[in-house]
Amino acid sequence: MNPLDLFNHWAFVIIMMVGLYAIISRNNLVKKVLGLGLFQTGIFLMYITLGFKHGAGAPILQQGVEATYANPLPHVLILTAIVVSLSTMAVALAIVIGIREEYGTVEADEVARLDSEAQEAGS
Amino acid sequence: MAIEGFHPSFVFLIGAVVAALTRGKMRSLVMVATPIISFAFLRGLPLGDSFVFEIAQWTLTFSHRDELSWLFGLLFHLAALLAVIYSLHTRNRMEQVSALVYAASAIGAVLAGDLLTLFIWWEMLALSSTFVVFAGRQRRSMAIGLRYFAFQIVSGLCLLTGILLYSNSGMSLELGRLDLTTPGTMWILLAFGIKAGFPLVHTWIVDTYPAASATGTVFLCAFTTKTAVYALARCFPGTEELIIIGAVMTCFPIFYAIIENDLRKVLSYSMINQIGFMVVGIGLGTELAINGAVAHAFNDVLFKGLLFMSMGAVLHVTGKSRGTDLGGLWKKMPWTTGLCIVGAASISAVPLFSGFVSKSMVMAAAVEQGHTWLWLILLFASAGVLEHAGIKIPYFAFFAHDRGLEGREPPRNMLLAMLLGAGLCILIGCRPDLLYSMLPYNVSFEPFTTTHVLIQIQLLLFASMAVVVLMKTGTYPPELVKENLDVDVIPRLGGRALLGWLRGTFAQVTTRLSITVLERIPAAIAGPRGPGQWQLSSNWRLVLPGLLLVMALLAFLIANLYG
Amino acid sequence: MNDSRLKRLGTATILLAIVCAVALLLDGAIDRHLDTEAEGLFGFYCLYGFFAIVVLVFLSRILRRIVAREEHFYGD
Amino acid sequence: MNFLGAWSHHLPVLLVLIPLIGAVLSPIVARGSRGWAWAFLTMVATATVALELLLRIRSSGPISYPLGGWNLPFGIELYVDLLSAIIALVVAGVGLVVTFYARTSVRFEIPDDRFGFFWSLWLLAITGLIGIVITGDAFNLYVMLEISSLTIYGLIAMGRMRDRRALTAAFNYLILGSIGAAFILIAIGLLYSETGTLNMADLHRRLGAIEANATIRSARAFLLAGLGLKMALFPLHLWMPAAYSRAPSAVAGLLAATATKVGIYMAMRFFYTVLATDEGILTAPNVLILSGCAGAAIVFGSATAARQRSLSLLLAFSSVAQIGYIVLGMAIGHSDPTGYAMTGSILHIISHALMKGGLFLCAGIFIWRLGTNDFDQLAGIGRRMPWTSAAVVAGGLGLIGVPGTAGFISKLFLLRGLFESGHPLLAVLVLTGSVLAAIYTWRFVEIAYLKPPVENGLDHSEAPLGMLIPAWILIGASLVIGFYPGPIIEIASEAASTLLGGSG
Repeated sequence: MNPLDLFNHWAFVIIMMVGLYAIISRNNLVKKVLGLGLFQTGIFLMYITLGFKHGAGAPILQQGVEATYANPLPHVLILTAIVVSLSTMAVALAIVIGIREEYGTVEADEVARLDSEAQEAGS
Repeated sequence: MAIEGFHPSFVFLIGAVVAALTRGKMRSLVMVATPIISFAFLRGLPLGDSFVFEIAQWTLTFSHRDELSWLFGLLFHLAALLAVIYSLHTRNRMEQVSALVYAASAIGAVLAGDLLTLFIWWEMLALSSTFVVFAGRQRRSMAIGLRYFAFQIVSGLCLLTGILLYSNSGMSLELGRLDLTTPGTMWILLAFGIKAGFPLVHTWIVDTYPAASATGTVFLCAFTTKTAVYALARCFPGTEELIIIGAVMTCFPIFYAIIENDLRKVLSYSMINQIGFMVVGIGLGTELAINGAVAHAFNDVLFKGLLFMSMGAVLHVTGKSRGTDLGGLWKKMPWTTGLCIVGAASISAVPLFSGFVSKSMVMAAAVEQGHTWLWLILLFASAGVLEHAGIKIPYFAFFAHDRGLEGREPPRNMLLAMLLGAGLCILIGCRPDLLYSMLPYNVSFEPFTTTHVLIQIQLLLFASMAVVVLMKTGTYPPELVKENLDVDVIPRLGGRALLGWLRGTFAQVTTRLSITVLERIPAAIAGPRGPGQWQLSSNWRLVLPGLLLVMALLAFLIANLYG
Repeated sequence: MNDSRLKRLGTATILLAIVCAVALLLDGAIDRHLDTEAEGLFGFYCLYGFFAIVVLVFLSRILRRIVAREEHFYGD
Repeated sequence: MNFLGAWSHHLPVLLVLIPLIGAVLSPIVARGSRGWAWAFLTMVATATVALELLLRIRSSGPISYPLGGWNLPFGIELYVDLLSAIIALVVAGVGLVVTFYARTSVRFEIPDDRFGFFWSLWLLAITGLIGIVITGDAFNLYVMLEISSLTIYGLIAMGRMRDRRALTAAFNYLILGSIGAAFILIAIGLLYSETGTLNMADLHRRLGAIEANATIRSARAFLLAGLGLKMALFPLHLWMPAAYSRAPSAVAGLLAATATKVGIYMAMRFFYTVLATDEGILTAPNVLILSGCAGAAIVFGSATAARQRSLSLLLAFSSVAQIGYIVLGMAIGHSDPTGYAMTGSILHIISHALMKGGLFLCAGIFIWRLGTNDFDQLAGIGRRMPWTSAAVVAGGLGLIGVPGTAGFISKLFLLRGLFESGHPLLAVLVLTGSVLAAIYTWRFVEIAYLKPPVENGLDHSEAPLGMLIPAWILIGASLVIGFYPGPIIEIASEAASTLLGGSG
């Protein structure tokens, strides 16, 4: 088997890892959210790959034409997943806006510092 | 008067709820009425099993009435009534309510017909009595209450473990004789032993009872240990190991009792010693011995209750309970003094007082079985009882040096409770057949033979003589303000050392470690921070769980692909 | 034993001593029912009661040396 | 009880539709303070349907409901068996009680102009949670999971008015929760790639027909990790204490009672029906990891709870431990032929939902009164707020597992299961957990009843009935179960045997 046959799989794993790394390494909350988006995009790629078939076309049935066509279901599923991902990003960014309003920053370490300072002042 | 169709424990529980919602005279009325009404229901319980519930695979029998459970039920009702009367003057809602729940649990436990029901009440007993301890509201009662609670909870867990192991070996959970051959029954014995104050696990008795309030101790001394004695008599009669355990229990506390200063603590040691007699009786297992053990438990509740009540009265009036602080009160508290002496005479087994017959039964059973050494040990312990409970308690509290304490008779309800207790002690002492006709076995025992009376009098007289001689010669150990270490020194000091270590060295090391792992190493990896550089976010609240999630995934991948 | 020493002892003690003596003598007068050999000794219970307390007290004194600590030893 | 008439065969879909429609309409239909009434009515209807559904399933067996007229297994199926009905009723019932409570607490914790959104999110969260429970389609389950999760992130973030750290808690939970959900999505995708179906029953059938290969095994791993996070199984629980203690108190009550339970439901559904093939997901190494994590959760969670300085945090860490019990019963459930462990696990879902829900409501009452539930402010509160404090103690006794509480019944079954299946060591852990639970319950008793009251110039009188009654309904229900456990044990053991039977 040609390793390139698994190109899509490699790609989705790499995209996911890049996303995960962004989540873990970036200090900026917006960048973390972008990382999450990247992570989810990796999964979309995986799903779409599931429906892939060599030499297949769009699943449009025509009378009397025998054609191989790709499985449409993963595409349908991933449309839903994209909507979910979109909503996730929206909620995440809304929360980041809230954090910006309350803390005046979107840097994770700044927020953590402000929290611990408030805690020390409170106790 | 006998009413059928309701479980006595639930009368107490309802009484507790009503008592919690009422105040003043109304609550007093509820408190007194509860044991009386409940007793009518106790009499109405049918012989054998009733209140049987089927829950899933288990049968819960809430009432199993036979001679043994009836006698303890009666005893606990009596004790509850006396203790309630004794505590009528207090306005301590928490103590009074939890005391009623406590009595309910003890009665429920002796009426239980299977191990699981017993366990349920066992736990209730632990909880409610802890609240009685707390209601003492003394400075030290927090730490003491926690230690007490720990013992009681461990006892409950042992019981549960035992029950589960036992039922696992396919045995029915019905309450009956258990053979000490399987791990399950050993756990159950351990659970009973903790509550009965077996040596090494006895410390909670001497730790807790002196720390509760004057009224709380009267409740405490009646129920927990006697429930355990009942459970032992029910499940482990004739278990020979108990003879040795009981013999140890009769002896070692008397040494402590002699050197102990706090008179309520002396009584607590005395309690272990008396339970020792009962445990020996149960271990001997003959009909006479069991009768003796049960009768002694009955008497012990009355006379030990009376002694605790008299010391409680002293504490109530003077605020003191230590030998070094007390003395010379007999002129100011003549009634209390007299009633205390009745209790002292009963516990010392003076003929015509209640302890005499029951203790003789246990000792006669020991002789009958040919346990001469055991008999000598019990005889030694009897002399010791006279010394610490019969002489020391009344002497140091009411006679000895007059310390010029302010004193007066305690409130009337306290005196009334003590009078009732003393009356019962003398009644049972003079008319033993009243009690002894109710015992589980029908064995004839003639206590008032000339021989028995004479030898008992000789023993008591010469023991008293020895005390007098030793006191006159100054050999008798004086009362000292000291803390006497018991076996709990090891866990207590060990626990404190552990706590200190956790707070000190351990905390330092872990703090340093976590700083290193969470901050220094990442900082070293990251190098100087700046935009666009390779770095790890310092937002560990997110990064740490994220890393853990990835690690969990890897672990599961390995486990599934290569496991 | 002179007068002042008797007074120091107190009437109660003297009474106790007299009753003890009577009880001891009764031992010989009454035919006791015996369960064990030891009981057959003359005044067995008297001696046992007396010496039990003596032994008890002496052992307690030793125990006190071992276990007695200052109050508030546990720091409470 | 058939008052739904001709609609009655649509029960499963109604269970999702009612709260969904309620949620969509709530910002429009009822502006301002009427939002609560609308939400409450919606919840009453939902809970009624859930109850009806449970009764129906008990009498006539599981219900399958194909959505949109597509034939199975191609269309999306709603599948309700006894376990789903139980969990759905727990969600709807506790949801109803907490909605009642929220009327008072929300007014205090949420800005007025957000009420409409709040109730909308609230009902959507419940829609999602119920949806997870009654769906028979794996991908639909993921969608429902995300609906509930996204709304829950939003609800937690609404705690910002009281404590701005609610925002960071929500953010962290969002990131982690999304990764966890993504793992579940990957697992579903991998299973689909091997079987070509998404219907759970069909998945089970087809997986049984093929040999387990690397793809299926990886799917299991992703599923376990993802569900572990959603269940807040130690050590993946780190998002939970912050989220639960900073969310608005009504939200905390709802989440503590239902959200993690639904996570556990998903695990039960996947482990015992979908993936219950010959090799199964509960292989020796997986069970080892799961029960190890659960055991660690019991000990670590309880020990950490005992060290907390506020009631909310204490309760949150105690939840970590209690989830440990449930997962323990579930993980070893298949090796216990008598079904006790599984029954105990299901019972504990119910009893913990009631107790912890009630406890979080009490914690919320303290916040409502004092602005905080830190222990140093709660000193002596037992005298000033006797009913609230008594509820906390009663709930705490349930967490210990004292006889007479629901916690005792479930722990008893669990312990028996552990002994029956030959895991006495784990049973010791469970008992240790009880002792630790006694310690942290003790901490509250000590602070509330034995410390002298603290003077901080605040009003310390008892809470309004609007908050007290719901808290006591939940705690009281757990006590009632403790005293009359018969019917609930029967239902739970039936559900357990259905679940265990599904693997054969």
